[in-house]
Amino acid sequence: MAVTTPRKLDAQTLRQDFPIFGHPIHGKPLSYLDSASSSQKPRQVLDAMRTFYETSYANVHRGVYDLAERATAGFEASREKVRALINAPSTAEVIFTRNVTQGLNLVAYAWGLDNLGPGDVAVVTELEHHANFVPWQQIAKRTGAEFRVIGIDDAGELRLDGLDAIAQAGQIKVVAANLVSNTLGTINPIDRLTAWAHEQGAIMVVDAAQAVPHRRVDVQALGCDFLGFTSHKLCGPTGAGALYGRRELLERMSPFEMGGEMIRKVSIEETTWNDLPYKFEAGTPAFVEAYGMGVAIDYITEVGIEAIEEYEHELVGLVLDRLAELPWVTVYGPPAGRRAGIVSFNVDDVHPHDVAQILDSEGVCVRASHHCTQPLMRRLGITATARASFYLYSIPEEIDRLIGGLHKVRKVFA
Amino acid sequence: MAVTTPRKLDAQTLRQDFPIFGHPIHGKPLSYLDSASSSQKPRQVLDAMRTFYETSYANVHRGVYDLAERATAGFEASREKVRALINAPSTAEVIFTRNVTQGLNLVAYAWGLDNLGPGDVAVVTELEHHANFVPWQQIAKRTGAEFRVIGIDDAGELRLDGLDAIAQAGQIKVVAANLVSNTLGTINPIDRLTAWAHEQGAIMVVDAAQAVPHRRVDVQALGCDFLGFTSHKLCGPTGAGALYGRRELLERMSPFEMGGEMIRKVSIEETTWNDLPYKFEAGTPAFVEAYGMGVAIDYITEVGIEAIEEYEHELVGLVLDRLAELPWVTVYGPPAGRRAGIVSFNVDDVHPHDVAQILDSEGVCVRASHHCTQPLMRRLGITATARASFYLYSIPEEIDRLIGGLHKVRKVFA
Amino acid sequence: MDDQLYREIILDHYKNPRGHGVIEDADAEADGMNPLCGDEVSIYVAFAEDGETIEDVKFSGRGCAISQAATSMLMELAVGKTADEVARMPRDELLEEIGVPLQNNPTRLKCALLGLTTLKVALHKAKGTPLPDGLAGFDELELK
Amino acid sequence: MDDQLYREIILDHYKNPRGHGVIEDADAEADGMNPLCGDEVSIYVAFAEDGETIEDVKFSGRGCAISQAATSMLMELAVGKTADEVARMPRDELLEEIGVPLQNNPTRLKCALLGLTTLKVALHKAKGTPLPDGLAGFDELELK
Ligand SMILES: Cc1ncc(COP(=O)(O)O)c(C=O)c1O
Ligand SMILES: Cc1ncc(COP(=O)(O)O)c(C=O)c1O
Repeated sequence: MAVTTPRKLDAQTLRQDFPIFGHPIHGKPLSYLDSASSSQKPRQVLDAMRTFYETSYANVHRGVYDLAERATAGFEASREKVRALINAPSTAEVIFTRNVTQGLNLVAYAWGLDNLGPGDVAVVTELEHHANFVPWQQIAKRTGAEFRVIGIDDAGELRLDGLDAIAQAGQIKVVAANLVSNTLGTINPIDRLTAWAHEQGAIMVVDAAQAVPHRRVDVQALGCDFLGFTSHKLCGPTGAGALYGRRELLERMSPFEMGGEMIRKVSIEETTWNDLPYKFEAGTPAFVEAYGMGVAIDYITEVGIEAIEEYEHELVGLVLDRLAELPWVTVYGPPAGRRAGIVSFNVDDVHPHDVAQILDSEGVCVRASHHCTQPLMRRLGITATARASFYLYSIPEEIDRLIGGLHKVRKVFA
Repeated sequence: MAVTTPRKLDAQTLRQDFPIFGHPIHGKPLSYLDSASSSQKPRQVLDAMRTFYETSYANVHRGVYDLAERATAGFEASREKVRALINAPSTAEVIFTRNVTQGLNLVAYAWGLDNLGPGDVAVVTELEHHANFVPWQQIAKRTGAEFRVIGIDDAGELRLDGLDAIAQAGQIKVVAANLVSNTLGTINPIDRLTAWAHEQGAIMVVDAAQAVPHRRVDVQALGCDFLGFTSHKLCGPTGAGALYGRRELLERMSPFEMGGEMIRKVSIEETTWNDLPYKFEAGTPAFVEAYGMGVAIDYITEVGIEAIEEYEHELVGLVLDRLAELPWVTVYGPPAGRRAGIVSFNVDDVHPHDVAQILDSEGVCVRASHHCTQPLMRRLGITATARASFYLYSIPEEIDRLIGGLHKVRKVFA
Repeated sequence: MDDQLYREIILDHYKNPRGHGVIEDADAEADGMNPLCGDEVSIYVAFAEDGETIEDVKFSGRGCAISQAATSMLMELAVGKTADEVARMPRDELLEEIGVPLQNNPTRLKCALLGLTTLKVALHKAKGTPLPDGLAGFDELELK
Repeated sequence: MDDQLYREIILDHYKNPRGHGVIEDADAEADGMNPLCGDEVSIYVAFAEDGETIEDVKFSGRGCAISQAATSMLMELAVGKTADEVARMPRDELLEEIGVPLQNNPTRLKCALLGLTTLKVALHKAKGTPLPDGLAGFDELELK
């Protein structure tokens, strides 16, 4: 796999790895500012997956023949890449999932159904994506546990001074938080939340969907118990994701989905479970996708995770400066110094749908939505925002076109 | 999409659509006799997925801009293809899943947790794949329900005369069966099981993983309540599958996985669910895979589902005849007239692993395993079999090479 | 595309919505929501003495230009019609009235149809008639 | 490849397994299973008077040629060694003894190592020493 740039990130060159930028939108160059929703894919990933299907395809595991062994080797090599990326102690602690949503549901069901009950409390944050909010809310309800939410201040940052009050609600059993907010770009103090969770005897579940593709994430340094992310935001294919779980917990847990591969021995009377991580991978995995995710990990690693973080930091500073010049634009969330490459904003008197629609006519793709964070929207007193977000192929010209497009929005709705 | 053969199936020509057959194994032509485990993929599917990634990629739903609308349109068009393939009344009843295992777990959890309890009975068959066995066994255990198994006769066919005794065990609430056994190729009388299930007031859950790719399946004709299948056995990519569910049931059920897309409104106090089918699709779906599955459906439809069934029926007759000439081979399961294109067998005094290994050296891929049917293995008094299985690209020459390889097995172990 | 979408008439209805408001003690009433963006609309209907003819209809809530303009136009369309006529009004009738090309834009189509869907739900509930297929699911979900 | 795999010595051990049988009242004992095919093996150990040296070791169960031959060879390797030596025996030592190329064949590697893994579990359990990393999970799962 040949990635074009080694040291400092050169987005103009990297961009050429992404075929989609060769295709104009409404006759305009594509300005793709929706990477927080899903990233584009480099040729390297698409090529590798195609080659896998064309030369090494067979169902993984249980296959004695060479083709099946090669498929299995590709799949398992990807597991090691995930392990290395997030510095998990062992591949036994790396579970392939469909997306981060499935990983978080796995924890909520397989850990939550057996470990939550009346008197217990599940805690999430007001910044959570629904994927790390609704499962805890609903499993708490099913098991009779309490559900509490850590609030935010007006800059969109967690109010850790509210933790003591939350601890009064009962026995805190789980704290679930994202590392980076997908709506505001807030970078959350997971280390401090983890310390607090562990003081309470609770487990710490981290949604790193917006973090792993963009910054160094180390599960051992964080000290968390579970951490999930999703392939399609990381230059990888749809249909894949990964969940890290601490071995002691995974071993003690019931499985989640059940079927082939995750069993050791099935009889009419009872069933015993396979070793980790297979105990949590039921049925034929999305193994070509998991393999593709591994190739994507190679790609971003070769570009350099730190280089990506630094570059996106530059871009977000730039866009915040430019937006600050528009008095009719409201920006939500923390200052550039404390946020990832994500900016939510609104244009006075114009609905974000209309903003996104008019930007689209200029080839500029932004998301207009509640971004699956309705509790946060309510806290901000709005129902939706327009959101621009960056990745390693984003270029300053796209920000120019965004700003130009916003002027057009303003003109249409004058 | 151009499929080469329209009327009667011409496997030699179709085979050229599948790039993998251009790659020899150990210098021998690839004889791929493991399609029941997973099928190979035609160029048409691989091309279409690649084009999707290169020209129309963005996260589906919630996107106002053109790229997202195109991605959504591709994804939703695939839902309609699934609907038409299995003749579901409405696309609202077609849920995309990761694989059939996930679909069956969805039913076991989302229907089972709320509808099973002490005094109730979940019934499966002795022919089930673990994917339609273990979830029911375990959810029954979790809810205090009974778990019963419909036995088979020595030909590997269901003993419907045992149903009355099973009905004594309590209130039958769910009957789960596969349409075609992945180990023996038995074609089960789903219509009769469904009638019995409904007489008992139970729902009927059908695992059609081995049926939908190979024969006409019509959920309305079957009358079943749920039916699932998996893309990777149907010329489609890994990471996708579909579950049909009857609307009245889906509407009354709690959701399974929770997160983005499946909600209507989330607040700290409560959450309401999106319309069908989205209520059951949490997070970013494997939408490129779902799209690829749609292209695969186009492919097999153009080949002709009936033509596929007929052709595989010829092949299975041929291989059974050839195996019958080998007195040191034991074949399991029903006669050719009552089985799909799947044959499990064993060679006297040789373990199936060793059979598969030696066949591999001849480029012949068969599966050696319990095929995720351990209860069936125990019933047959064995731990594993070698299994040959066919698809639309299988050719009689592969059967010749299988038989040649078996003679070699015999020689090595003489 | 936006130039066709954001025609003068759409912007006019958006800025000056007809029938914006609340009817106290309405004969029919429903809340609708666009799960894509969280926008909500409430619709209120007052029948004439015959209990069939829509005498007054109003909406409240905020949303994008398309949803607001479409709902505003719908208010004008619905007044004077019978409940039955509106409950059976094909969506294309409204779309033609709006006159913007949404065929490649299913997301915005949902915006455009939010008002109509909510109005139909309100009428079916008031009349106790079963919700037709496309509206099933709105039943419990949409109504408080 | 099969020609290397199914060498004479493998077939000989398969057809005439050494140490096949059961030790009643064994000092150490464990059952192992290959989840890939459902094959099971049971291993029994009798210590010498010092309670450390393996005086006798036997196995029962059926399986493929690789697993049976490897376990049979292991029986010969283990006799006379101390429990500690065997518990720390690197898997490569056994693989060299078997002498078949399995590096591209992790599935069959599991077959080849089934006996060794089970023997190690038996010894660790008997001695009460914690199972090393690669064997964790076998603990409750493998032992009845
Ligand atoms: C009958 C049957 N059910 C279920 C499955 C599981 O399919 P998947 O692994 O794609 O979920 C299979 C295939 O392995 C099967 O043959
Ligand atoms: C913070 C966060 N969590 C969870 C998700 C859900 O990811 P997926 O849909 O891939 O499961 C997303 C993205 O949508 C996200 O940004």
